[in-house]
Amino acid sequence: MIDPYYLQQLAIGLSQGVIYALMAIGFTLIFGVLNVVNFAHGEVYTVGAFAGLLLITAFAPPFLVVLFAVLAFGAALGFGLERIAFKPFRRFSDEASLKSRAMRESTLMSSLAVSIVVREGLEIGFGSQMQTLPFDYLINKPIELGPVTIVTGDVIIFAVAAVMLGGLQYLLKRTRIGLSIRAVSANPLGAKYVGIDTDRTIITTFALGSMMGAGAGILVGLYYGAIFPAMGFVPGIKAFVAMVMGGLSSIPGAVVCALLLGLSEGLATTFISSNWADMVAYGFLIVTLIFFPQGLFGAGRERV
Amino acid sequence: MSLLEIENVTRRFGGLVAVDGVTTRVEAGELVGLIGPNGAGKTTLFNLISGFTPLSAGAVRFKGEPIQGLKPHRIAARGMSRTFQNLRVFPNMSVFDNVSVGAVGAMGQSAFAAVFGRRARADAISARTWEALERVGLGGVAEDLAANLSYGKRKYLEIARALAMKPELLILDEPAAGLNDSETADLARFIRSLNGEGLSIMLVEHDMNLVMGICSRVVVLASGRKIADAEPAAVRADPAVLEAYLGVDE
Amino acid sequence: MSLLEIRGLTVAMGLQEILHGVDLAVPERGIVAVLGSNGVGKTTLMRAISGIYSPKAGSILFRGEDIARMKSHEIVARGLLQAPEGRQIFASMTVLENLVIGGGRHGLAELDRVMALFPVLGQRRGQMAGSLSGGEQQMLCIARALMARPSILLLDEPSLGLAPKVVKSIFDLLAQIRSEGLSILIVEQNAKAALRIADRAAVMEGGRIVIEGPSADLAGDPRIVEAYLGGHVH
Amino acid sequence: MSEFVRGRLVPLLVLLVVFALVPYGLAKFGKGYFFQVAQLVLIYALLAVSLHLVTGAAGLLHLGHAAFYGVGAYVAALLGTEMKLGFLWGLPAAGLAAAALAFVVALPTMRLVSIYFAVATLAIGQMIHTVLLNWVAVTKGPNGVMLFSGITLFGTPVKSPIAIYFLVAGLVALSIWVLHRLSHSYYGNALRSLREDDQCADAMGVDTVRLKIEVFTVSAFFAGIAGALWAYTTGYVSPGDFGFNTSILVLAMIVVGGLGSLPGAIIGAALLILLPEVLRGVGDLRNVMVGIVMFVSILFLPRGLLGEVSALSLVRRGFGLKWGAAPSDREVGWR
Amino acid sequence: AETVKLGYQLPLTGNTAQYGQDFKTAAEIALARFNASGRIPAKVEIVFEDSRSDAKEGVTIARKFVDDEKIVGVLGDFTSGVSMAAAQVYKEAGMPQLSQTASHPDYTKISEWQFRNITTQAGEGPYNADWMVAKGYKKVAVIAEQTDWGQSVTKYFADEIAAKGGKVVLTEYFNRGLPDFRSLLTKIQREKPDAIYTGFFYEDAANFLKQMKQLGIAIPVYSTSAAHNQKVIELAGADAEGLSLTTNFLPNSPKPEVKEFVAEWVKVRGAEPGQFPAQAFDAVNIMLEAVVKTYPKSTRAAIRDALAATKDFPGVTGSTTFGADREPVKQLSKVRIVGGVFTPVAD
Ligand SMILES: Nc1ncnc2c1ncn2[C@@H]1O[C@H](COP(=O)(O)OP(=O)(O)OP(=O)(O)O)[C@@H](O)[C@H]1O
Ligand SMILES: Nc1ncnc2c1ncn2[C@@H]1O[C@H](COP(=O)(O)OP(=O)(O)OP(=O)(O)O)[C@@H](O)[C@H]1O
Ligand SMILES: [Mg+2]
Ligand SMILES: [Mg+2]
Repeated sequence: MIDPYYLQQLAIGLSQGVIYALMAIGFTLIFGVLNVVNFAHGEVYTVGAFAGLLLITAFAPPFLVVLFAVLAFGAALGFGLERIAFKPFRRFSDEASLKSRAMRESTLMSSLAVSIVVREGLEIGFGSQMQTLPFDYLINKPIELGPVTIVTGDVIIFAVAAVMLGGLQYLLKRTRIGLSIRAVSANPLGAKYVGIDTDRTIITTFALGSMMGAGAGILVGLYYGAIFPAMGFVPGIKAFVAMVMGGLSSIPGAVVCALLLGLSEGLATTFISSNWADMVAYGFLIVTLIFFPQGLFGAGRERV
Repeated sequence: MSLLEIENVTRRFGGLVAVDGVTTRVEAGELVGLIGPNGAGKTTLFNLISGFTPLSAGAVRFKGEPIQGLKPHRIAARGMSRTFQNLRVFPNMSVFDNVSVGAVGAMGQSAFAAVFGRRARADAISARTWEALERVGLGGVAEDLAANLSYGKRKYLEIARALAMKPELLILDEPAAGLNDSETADLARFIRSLNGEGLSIMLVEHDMNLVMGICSRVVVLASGRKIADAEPAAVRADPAVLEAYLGVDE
Repeated sequence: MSLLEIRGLTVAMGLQEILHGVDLAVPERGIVAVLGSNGVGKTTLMRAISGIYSPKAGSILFRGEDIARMKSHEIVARGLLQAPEGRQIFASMTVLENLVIGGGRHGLAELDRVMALFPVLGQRRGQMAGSLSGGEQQMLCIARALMARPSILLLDEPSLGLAPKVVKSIFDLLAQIRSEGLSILIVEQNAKAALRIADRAAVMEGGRIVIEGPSADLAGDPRIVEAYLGGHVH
Repeated sequence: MSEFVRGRLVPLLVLLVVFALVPYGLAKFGKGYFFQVAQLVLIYALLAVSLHLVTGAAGLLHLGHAAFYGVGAYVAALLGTEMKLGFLWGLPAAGLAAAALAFVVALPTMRLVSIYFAVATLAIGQMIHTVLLNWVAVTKGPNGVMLFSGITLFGTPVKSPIAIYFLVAGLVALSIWVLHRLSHSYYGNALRSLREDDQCADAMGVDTVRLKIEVFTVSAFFAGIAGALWAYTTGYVSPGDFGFNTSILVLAMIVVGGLGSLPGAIIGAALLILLPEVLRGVGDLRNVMVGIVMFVSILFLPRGLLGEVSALSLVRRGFGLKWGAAPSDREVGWR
Repeated sequence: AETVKLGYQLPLTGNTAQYGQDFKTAAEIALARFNASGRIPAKVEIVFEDSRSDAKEGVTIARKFVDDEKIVGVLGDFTSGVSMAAAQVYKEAGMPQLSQTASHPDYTKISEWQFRNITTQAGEGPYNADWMVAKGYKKVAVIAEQTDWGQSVTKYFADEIAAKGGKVVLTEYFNRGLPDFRSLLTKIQREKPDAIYTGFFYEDAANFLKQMKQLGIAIPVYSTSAAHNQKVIELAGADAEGLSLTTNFLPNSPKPEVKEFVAEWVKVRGAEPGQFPAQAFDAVNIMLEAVVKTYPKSTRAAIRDALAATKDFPGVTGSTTFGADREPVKQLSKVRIVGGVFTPVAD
């Protein structure tokens, strides 16, 4: 029999991983369609949490209402974000621009700029401290599974992540809109020639991805009972890492890697020390990339 | 000793045998054509020779030395340069800079030399670049961004870049694609003049006028196998080639 | 009335004007070929028709409706499909997925017919499109356009990279689908073959149409023979 | 005339500002503040230009540059405090240590391409930062290192602000000159080919992996130099200054200035250091304003304030002079 | 008469802005009270500059303050890192600097111009250790945030507890803002310590305590004055119950100066102040006192000397005296969260 101590640590590592996964799903979806890193995804997560907070303090609706309202809000947020930070850069359709690094990284910077404005704005509006939440909304009631203790939030977040992943896989593999998303991601110009409304597809993807990001924000906010303007930063980076480790285009891959990342951090705390956990997680990433230069589930480079 | 010897070269992709035990060679000064139906394995064979795809089996020797397993840039440094079927110019660089990369690749330029080096080296690279540019007639657009060139000019740009390396063997993958008949005729003259200066050339082409008109020998692939290797006239008459590739004679 | 009628089309990239008032018409069930040497603006014209570039001036009437400033997907929805230069296939998706996407709302209705035209694609249906050979990709590109049951097909250098046998079968195919009611606008470097199947042809130079007329006339025009047919009539 | 204006005058003006106007202002107003800001601009300009080499020219998105800056700062500070080695030792040692570390981490990771490379550098940066923060025995961990000994050149202490400023400006100018030679030369062309299409560059005989390792190392060297300058001008280094945010700040500088453009990197550094200072007046909103200015500049000039193409032609005309071996009317080329 | 100017560098934006904003409010309360009192025939003005807890901004601000000849003394910064980077400038220029929070052991060693108004862990650590040993807790686990402050938390505590025959069974650091302490908690639990000594700020404290409850771990937790903030109770609710800590600020103390400060603070913020605002409030007042003592000859050097001579200054955090090393000597008291309030306790 394994020492329950290790079981408990595994469970904690996994629950950490599920949180990263929740964030990574939306992040990967958005990266997929435009092939640019959306630096503002962390802020969508944060704003989602703050929207939930405002809703709770103002109307105190039931939990599910909060969740769905935040999802809807997230979708709207994604729409706005795409319009402001990404769409303007698609006005250049000549080849030099399409293949230019400068143009690609400028989109990255526009999302960074938006994220700065949003985060600083939140700090001015709410202060940078953690916000207090009504305790009955928190999803952290302990559940004992034999020697292992988890909390309600672990179950909820796991369920939500599973539903998101399943739903998204179905959407991408089985539906027309999913096929369009993949087509735009593979070749945006080609997509125009086959009659895909690329703008709408991109906006839909942003709305979907941001919806998931905002949902993740409020869930994790309620899980830890901690909502503050900088909360999106760490999960944002971890989601980015998980996505790349998984091979960019594969959402299940990103999820698996997010779990691995969470686990490796948990194990690092167990066997080494909490402050070295990052070292282990990033070391793990580097080793993975040395052996799988295209991520664990990535496609190879195109042929010459 | 031949310039390039290809021996029993095979390449498999999963279950598909893209190149299947091909043996042939290119003599110094020769102009060899490589033809075959779409998907016959021509580009794959070029990738095998130039080091982009590892061999499943067989051997490739260049100037008598085995080159399989070498990185593309090592092979290029030995004097073999190539163009690509899907044009691959450097879009956000000027035409001049594009071509200079070939010269730099061949002549080498270290970080140290770039900072403290003498002017002579840069001048030599510059001269070589101009020479290649003038050779293909792109001198006038040297400062334009490559992305703004039309398709045809890009083809010449690729050739210029390869020429700037001063190769001994030039490998051209469908150089005439996208050119009209009179442009193709110009290209044919151009390739022949290159060959006349002693450059060995191997080219893939679907334009039979070009291939039959300038090649001294034609190799035919079909489904990865070599089905003919002879003078143009003989290939043109080969029933197997007619069947697999040419269809009814034009 | 012509199915597709282009009037005074002017296209500019940034400050540089590339097309200067192009007029061209494609009749119902007609094949029109556009010839011209490299860089005269043929592809630009094709892109403008498909809504990739938005023109600076002029109009493009399709069945009498001006599509010049429409989005590309609206244009495709009207049955105007293109097999573009550079192929623009979805490299990281399988051959079959490429065709499904090409089918649009028709889905896979046309699959059998298209597969019959390009049997290679049938053998490679599960392969990533990006790993196909150049010619196979070109076939996929044309096949993808056909999947959507176009009423007018725009082909930008369809014979590029194809073996002579396949080129021949493609031109045969064009003649055949025209007889089924399709119109075709084709840009082609293989002027001989293009003039053989086209009803009318136009020659572009420097962003303008300089000669336009029945293809038979053009095939005999000494200027054309000199410039595009390699200097001698076969 | 116009050629002269475009080519010679601009760099001359910049040098004039750096070496004459700013010191003059300092002497005249006696303000340490302007001088401090100018010094900061210089250090960040060096950081930005060294990142330009990797990310702008060679096109490798580098998200961990600040870590090498940190390594340089720590090496200089630790040598100064623990080994009592002065500035003249600390400066090159900082560069070399950062370069050596970059070389070691580059060996296994430089085969990576595009975003995989980016995330690997992110990880490397974070790992180095973690080590700086937690390896208490060597780096003193979160306590940071205090460097009491000021700058001493050949036994003479350099104490006055103006002297320190001239020293920093001189070193930065020299470093940027080296980076300029690397990026504006045929070597630079090879780097750019790597960015445009590494496989094709390979076919042209360019050893892409070696080139990547080389520029990564060189860039880290100059980041290390910048670190040493920071350590010596501040007197105290702590891990917080070398985190992900600093890497992103430097990246923002080169993108806003014009990715691929060396003068752009300098402009970007000046902008993003000066802007928050200029905006001090608007109070708490100032960082929101920085974000907005950044966004607007990117929106209207997505290729940056001074885009690569115009920067290249400016530099080429300016420093390139005539191309000896080329026909005399040709002006294109590098020297 | 001419106004006397003071500088205050502090993080007003960025992710430590909550602390800087608290300091600013405290300083404004102190200043308003002072200017209303008319103790000198001139107004005092404080120039606030935002450093974002960023060393390069901190140094720039320091230069700016030094340039302004009217500024005769500087308060801040928040973190030791920024305070110390700026201190180099103040040292060169001869500007008295009084930080309300910089706790790095070397901070005051930089030069005779650096002062601080925070009890260093050299005092607080042993005090806590003695307290715990007296309660019979001999096996102790220590965790602290990975900052210079956290380092000194563990160091001084461990030294004393070892001297008193106790034992530290586990020492571990974490990064400030760690969202999930459960791995760490499980690890602590495995060591079965009698008590846990913690070096964290109130937000980490709240998370730590909540997650401890979730895991059903019931081990007494001791902490420092940094966790003394109403927010702990707000954020952790009932889970904060039982947290013991040392402080030198008791908001419900009957002393008039405390009452006045708390009342003013509640007016502005709507809640009771914690330890840090109180420290800032005192720091500003100590500085103002130095201005009074030196007026009208309030030069930087005079202010420095006046600061150094501060003796038994009656602040809200108790009486303050600067030793020869420019460190404050302060009285600590013990409090525990009982029934949702910080309650002074004897043991
Ligand atoms: N990476 C790969 N994975 C799977 N199959 C591949 C791969 N590369 C090539 N093939 C297959 O190998 C065959 C040979 O391809 P190749 O590109 O060599 O043909 P080719 O003779 O150049 O044809 P074309 O004249 O059309 O360019 C093709 O059928 C292609 O689909
Ligand atoms: N983005 C652009 N900026 C500036 N000029 C451009 C741009 N795109 C194309 N051009 C120019 O427009 C002209 C027409 O290009 P286009 O691609 O339409 O030619 P084409 O007739 O299709 O030639 P080809 O036969 O080579 O395909 C060319 O001279 C090209 O250099
Ligand atoms: Mg091929
Ligand atoms: Mg074209």
